[in-house]
Amino acid sequence: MNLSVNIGGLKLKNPVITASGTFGYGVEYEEFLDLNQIGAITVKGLSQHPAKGNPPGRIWETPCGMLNAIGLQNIGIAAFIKEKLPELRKYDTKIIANFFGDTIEEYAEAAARLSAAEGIHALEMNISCPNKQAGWIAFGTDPALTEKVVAAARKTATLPLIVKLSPNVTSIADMAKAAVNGGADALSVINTITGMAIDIETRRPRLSNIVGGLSGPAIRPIALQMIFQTFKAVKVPIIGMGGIMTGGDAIEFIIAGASAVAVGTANFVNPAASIEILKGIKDYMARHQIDDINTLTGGIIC
Amino acid sequence: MNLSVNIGGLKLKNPVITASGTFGYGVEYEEFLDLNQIGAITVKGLSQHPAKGNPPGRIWETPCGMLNAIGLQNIGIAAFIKEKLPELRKYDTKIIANFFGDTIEEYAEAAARLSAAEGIHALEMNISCPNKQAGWIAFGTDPALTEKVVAAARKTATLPLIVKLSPNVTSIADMAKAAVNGGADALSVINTITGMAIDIETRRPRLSNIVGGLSGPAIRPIALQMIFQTFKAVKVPIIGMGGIMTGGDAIEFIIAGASAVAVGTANFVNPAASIEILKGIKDYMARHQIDDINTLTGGIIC
Amino acid sequence: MKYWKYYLNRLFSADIIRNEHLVGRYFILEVTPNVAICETQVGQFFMLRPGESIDPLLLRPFSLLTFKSPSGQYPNGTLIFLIDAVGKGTNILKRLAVGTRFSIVGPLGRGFPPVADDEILFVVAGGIGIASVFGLTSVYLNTPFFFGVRTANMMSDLQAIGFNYWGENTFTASDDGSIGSKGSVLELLEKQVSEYKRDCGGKVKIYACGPHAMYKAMVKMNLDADIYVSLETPMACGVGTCLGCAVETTSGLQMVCKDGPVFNLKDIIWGG
Amino acid sequence: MKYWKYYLNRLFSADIIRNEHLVGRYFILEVTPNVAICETQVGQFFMLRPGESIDPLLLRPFSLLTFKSPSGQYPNGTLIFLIDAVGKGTNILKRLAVGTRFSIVGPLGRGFPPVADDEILFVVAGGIGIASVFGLTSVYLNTPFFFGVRTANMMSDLQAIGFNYWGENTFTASDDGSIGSKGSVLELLEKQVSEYKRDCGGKVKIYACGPHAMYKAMVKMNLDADIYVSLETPMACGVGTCLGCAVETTSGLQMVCKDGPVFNLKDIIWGG
Ligand SMILES: Cc1cc2nc3c(=O)[nH]c(=O)nc-3n(C[C@H](O)[C@H](O)[C@H](O)COP(=O)(O)OP(=O)(O)OC[C@H]3O[C@@H](n4cnc5c(N)ncnc54)[C@H](O)[C@@H]3O)c2cc1C
Ligand SMILES: Cc1cc2nc3c(=O)[nH]c(=O)nc-3n(C[C@H](O)[C@H](O)[C@H](O)COP(=O)(O)OP(=O)(O)OC[C@H]3O[C@@H](n4cnc5c(N)ncnc54)[C@H](O)[C@@H]3O)c2cc1C
Ligand SMILES: Cc1cc2nc3c(=O)[nH]c(=O)nc-3n(C[C@H](O)[C@H](O)[C@H](O)COP(=O)(O)O)c2cc1C
Ligand SMILES: Cc1cc2nc3c(=O)[nH]c(=O)nc-3n(C[C@H](O)[C@H](O)[C@H](O)COP(=O)(O)O)c2cc1C
Ligand code: FES
Ligand code: FES
Repeated sequence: MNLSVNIGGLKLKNPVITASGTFGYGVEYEEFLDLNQIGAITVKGLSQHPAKGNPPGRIWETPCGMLNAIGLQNIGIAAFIKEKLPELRKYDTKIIANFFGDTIEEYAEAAARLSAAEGIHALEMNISCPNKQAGWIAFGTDPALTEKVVAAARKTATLPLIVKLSPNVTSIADMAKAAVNGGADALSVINTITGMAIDIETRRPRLSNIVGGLSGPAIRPIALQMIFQTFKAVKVPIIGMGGIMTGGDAIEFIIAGASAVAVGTANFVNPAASIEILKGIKDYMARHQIDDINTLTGGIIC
Repeated sequence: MNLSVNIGGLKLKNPVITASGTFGYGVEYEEFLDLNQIGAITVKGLSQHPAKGNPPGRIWETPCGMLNAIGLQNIGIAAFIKEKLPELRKYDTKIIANFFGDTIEEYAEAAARLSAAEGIHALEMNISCPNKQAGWIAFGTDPALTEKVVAAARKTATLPLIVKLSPNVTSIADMAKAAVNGGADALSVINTITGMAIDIETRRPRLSNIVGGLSGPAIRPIALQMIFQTFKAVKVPIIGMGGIMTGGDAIEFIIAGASAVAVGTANFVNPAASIEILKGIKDYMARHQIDDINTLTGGIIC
Repeated sequence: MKYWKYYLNRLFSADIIRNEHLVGRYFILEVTPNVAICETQVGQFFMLRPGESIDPLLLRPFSLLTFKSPSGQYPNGTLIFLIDAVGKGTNILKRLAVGTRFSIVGPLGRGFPPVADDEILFVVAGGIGIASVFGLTSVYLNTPFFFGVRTANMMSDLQAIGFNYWGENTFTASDDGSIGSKGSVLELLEKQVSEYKRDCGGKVKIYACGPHAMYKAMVKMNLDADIYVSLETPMACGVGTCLGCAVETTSGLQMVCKDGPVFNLKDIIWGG
Repeated sequence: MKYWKYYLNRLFSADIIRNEHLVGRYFILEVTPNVAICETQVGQFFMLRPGESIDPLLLRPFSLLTFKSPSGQYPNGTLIFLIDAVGKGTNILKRLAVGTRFSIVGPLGRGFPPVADDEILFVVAGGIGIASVFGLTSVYLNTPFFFGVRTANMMSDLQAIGFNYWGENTFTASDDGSIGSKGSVLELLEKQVSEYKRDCGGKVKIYACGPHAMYKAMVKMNLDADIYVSLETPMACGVGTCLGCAVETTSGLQMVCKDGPVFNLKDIIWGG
């Protein structure tokens, strides 16, 4: 049974990845599961300088989902490379460094610095966080700007460059094309969907940032549709994510067009979710006599 | 306690409306609840000619939600006016005629015909169904076209004109402004969100139309955020909808900026949902000593 | 448990008085409504809410197995459902405790039409399909009954809990031969229908409930009979408003929940 | 019920052996883990999954009330939680049947620091906050215990099920005066602290768990003591990765689940 996949040059032993921001810097989970079994770990979004993020009132549970407005709090690229990466190098898995900048230049610099660090195997460029200001959000919603910022990072990056798309757009296909035109080797689809919740007793928003990003099973049908549209629009491999809780869900994403899947919110519900999902994928392949997971990608019969 | 609201000229005795497509032509529910208690009934989307809709495989349940791709099946404006409207006139409630066309002309003609019928109190223009072809979808996603089609219907309509917006856009604020520029007296926010589901055993989509519209509590945080953005962008009243199940949910939408709420999928879970929601609104007002529901609209404290 | 407080006709709350797990996935759910409910035809169905959570969200349709008339203990009678725990919602129902109050919508749809005096009725049940047609055995006493099961378990289960329609007019078949003849119950049906036609020549009605594959097989058999079958599609509203449960028929799309679930087999256009 | 199969340290399945409903909303949940679990400090917490549905989705944090050592019957001991059924998740937990197997993550976070020999400890519990600090009474025997409740019910409940720390060192107050003195337990605390200071002059530590309003009131009291409190915020991961449970402190944002839930009161910056 072949489970290995190639995500735009990033070779994984299996298609299960942990999603950025839901698995810390990876090492936090070593006592919950065997990290060597995971296809890849995507670390929390990194920026040039450490970022404090938003004030408290950062998460809220919603029907079959949750809102977050962490605000991209992170220890910064330097501290990550110095403190976390050496720990991660001990594991036989691949490390994807998720990163963002506030300007095109910052994106390009971050891509360069992370490419130079030993033990990082691919870069995931976050242009799609719903908790940032309007100006920033244009990176992920205006195709022309998307192409420009991706091209800038592409120039400095020496590792496979994955671009993470925002679902908060009229046409995910247009955004996917823009990212690929800019030089993306692969796409991550989707980031969280903008949402909010209000405490009716106080009339205040549940999140200090007012709006936040919706994740979890609630968004799965939306994510699946976007992966399907992206698969039709571009040729690069897709990492599918958004509400995957079980091996069956992962298979659904693969059939819609994903070459690999990322597990996000499910890690909070069950710290060992990624390994159970991998097991579910294998069970399905055995039951359906599928020898190579790659043959299932985009295998939807319409 | 004042519950009456004015939605762009449409006066309702209370702010609870049943959403189009989830309450049939109204009369089907007379044995489940007292229709006289509802603020208004929005009927299933009507077109010039009867429409057959999509083949079977039209609905599918998802986490805290459901997908539908009915494809706007309806008996046509003429049959509605002849067969259903006389029945509806017996009730002391307001009737909102939801309608759509395939061309700008059809929209204008439908608006004229429905305006002339006795017993209809307002028009809701559907430019936002996710189950139609790409060309049609532009009515609800391209602001210039939105303004144009709304203006055409505005010219022929003699009743309050409510425009129902699509959530499948980058900026709901831009769409709201376009509809208002076209002459909308009020806005309905939101229609369903595009989604899909796949049967992993057969690899076939669950819906014959492949994609469909997601509704129910899963989408509530997304809907709420869009109402909040719309309220900031335009001055016309908003009918808020998307996953409202309880009186508390309705209050959340009103605080975010809605002047009235529409109850959709909840009708399927409990045919008397709209009346329970109305009761919940009254309980909240009593508990918080709110004399007039209108004072709560947009009352979020940020 | 929260429940609805409106009792206009077909929306009521009911209390579980029995939740009996049979061998395998089947269970019997017996509930007593808190109001007098409408009379139910065999083949009609009720929508049950699977727990009070919003996931799973939608109500689930189930045929009425039998109705027990009002008694001193249960002034509104009791409704008995026979359910196969196939998925999320049915498994939640299976775990509900006796005493749980929950919401029901129904009876809904159109049941099996009456059988005329000059007609003979053959009843066919495939597996859990028995839930929908079982009621016919008390309306049409001793009517020939064809029951196909995967294995013997279910038969003995039903007998054990007091369903005794297994007289000489009952023809059974099982996939594994563990009860009745081995193979499809349709072969038994075909034989009996043609024998009846040959010996008596009268008009034959067949009322069937089972997997859709069984109906397709019946179409192919070209039986000389008027066949009515009960269809299953996913449902949201159950009352004809969402237009979700459409099925293709010779007279256009029809709604299973409102125009059915019982249809004349010859009117159905089978897709895929 | 589905449960996790990984037993690397702090992720385990457990079986419910007691689910006892007290008067009002409180209930006692006693579970026995299926593996030997890590040693727990007083003030640490566990994340419990409220049922197997995906709504509610997230695990819920609960302090350990007490741990019962391994016995022949329960080779991995038992964990006892005292829970207030305030919302969706806690009400689901309240209905779980004895025998239900479910998933737990923990122990998590940092508990109350050790008390030095030259210090005296005053323990303060506001309502359900007792769940987090009760364990201190078996580590620091006869330590003064201040318990504020809304009404007498809860006290008698706890006594009824065998918690007997109501000796002469216990000071109680209730909102309605139905037990102990009427009013805030903090007034009793303030009096005892200043008497102790006056009479003995030693260092005082106060460990408290209760509503955040209680902590804010304590800040205002300016007690001459080193005060540690257990904070509550919504949590997703419980292990420091989602960064959702942040709280403002004098040394920047800290995570309640990892840096806490026990913090030095003077380090907390109270918002709105
Ligand atoms: C008119 C009618 C009468 C029925 N009578 C009975 C009965 O007496 N006993 C019995 O055991 N079953 C009966 N069924 C089938 C029963 O409704 C389904 O098995 C049940 O809805 C499955 O729900 P689930 O959550 O366990 O499964 P899931 O697979 O988790 O359900 C997912 C979704 O698909 C729908 N669905 C799945 N299978 C079916 C199906 N076969 N028919 C309709 N919807 C389905 C569910 O309602 C739900 O919306 C009947 C169906 C219909 C339409
Ligand atoms: C470290 C810690 C220890 C705790 N120990 C106990 C205990 O021993 N006994 C006990 O009864 N309660 C305890 N709580 C509070 C308990 O976690 C909440 O009451 C519970 O999460 C409410 O869940 P719900 O689904 O019933 O409420 P809902 O209001 O439906 O929950 C909605 C969301 O808000 C969160 N939430 C609501 N209230 C709280 C709260 N006070 N703290 C944290 N999250 C909250 C829920 O976890 C959920 O994500 C503790 C909380 C923390 C942080
Ligand atoms: C608490 C939280 C923090 C997140 N932080 C990041 C981040 O730093 N960078 C990023 O690209 N995505 C981030 N995401 C998005 C996830 O990686 C993922 O795209 C999204 O949650 C959808 O997947 P899910 O439904 O499986 O969680 C975050 C999500 C959550 C819930
Ligand atoms: C089965 C179904 C059919 C619908 N048909 C229509 C329609 O004909 N016209 C329309 O404008 N909206 C239609 N809608 C959208 C609803 O009116 C509503 O905007 C949406 O479902 C969100 O609200 P909810 O989550 O409360 O259902 C339909 C929704 C459903 C679920
Ligand atoms: S289930 Fe809604 S129309 Fe049949
Ligand atoms: S709950 Fe996730 S960091 Fe604390």
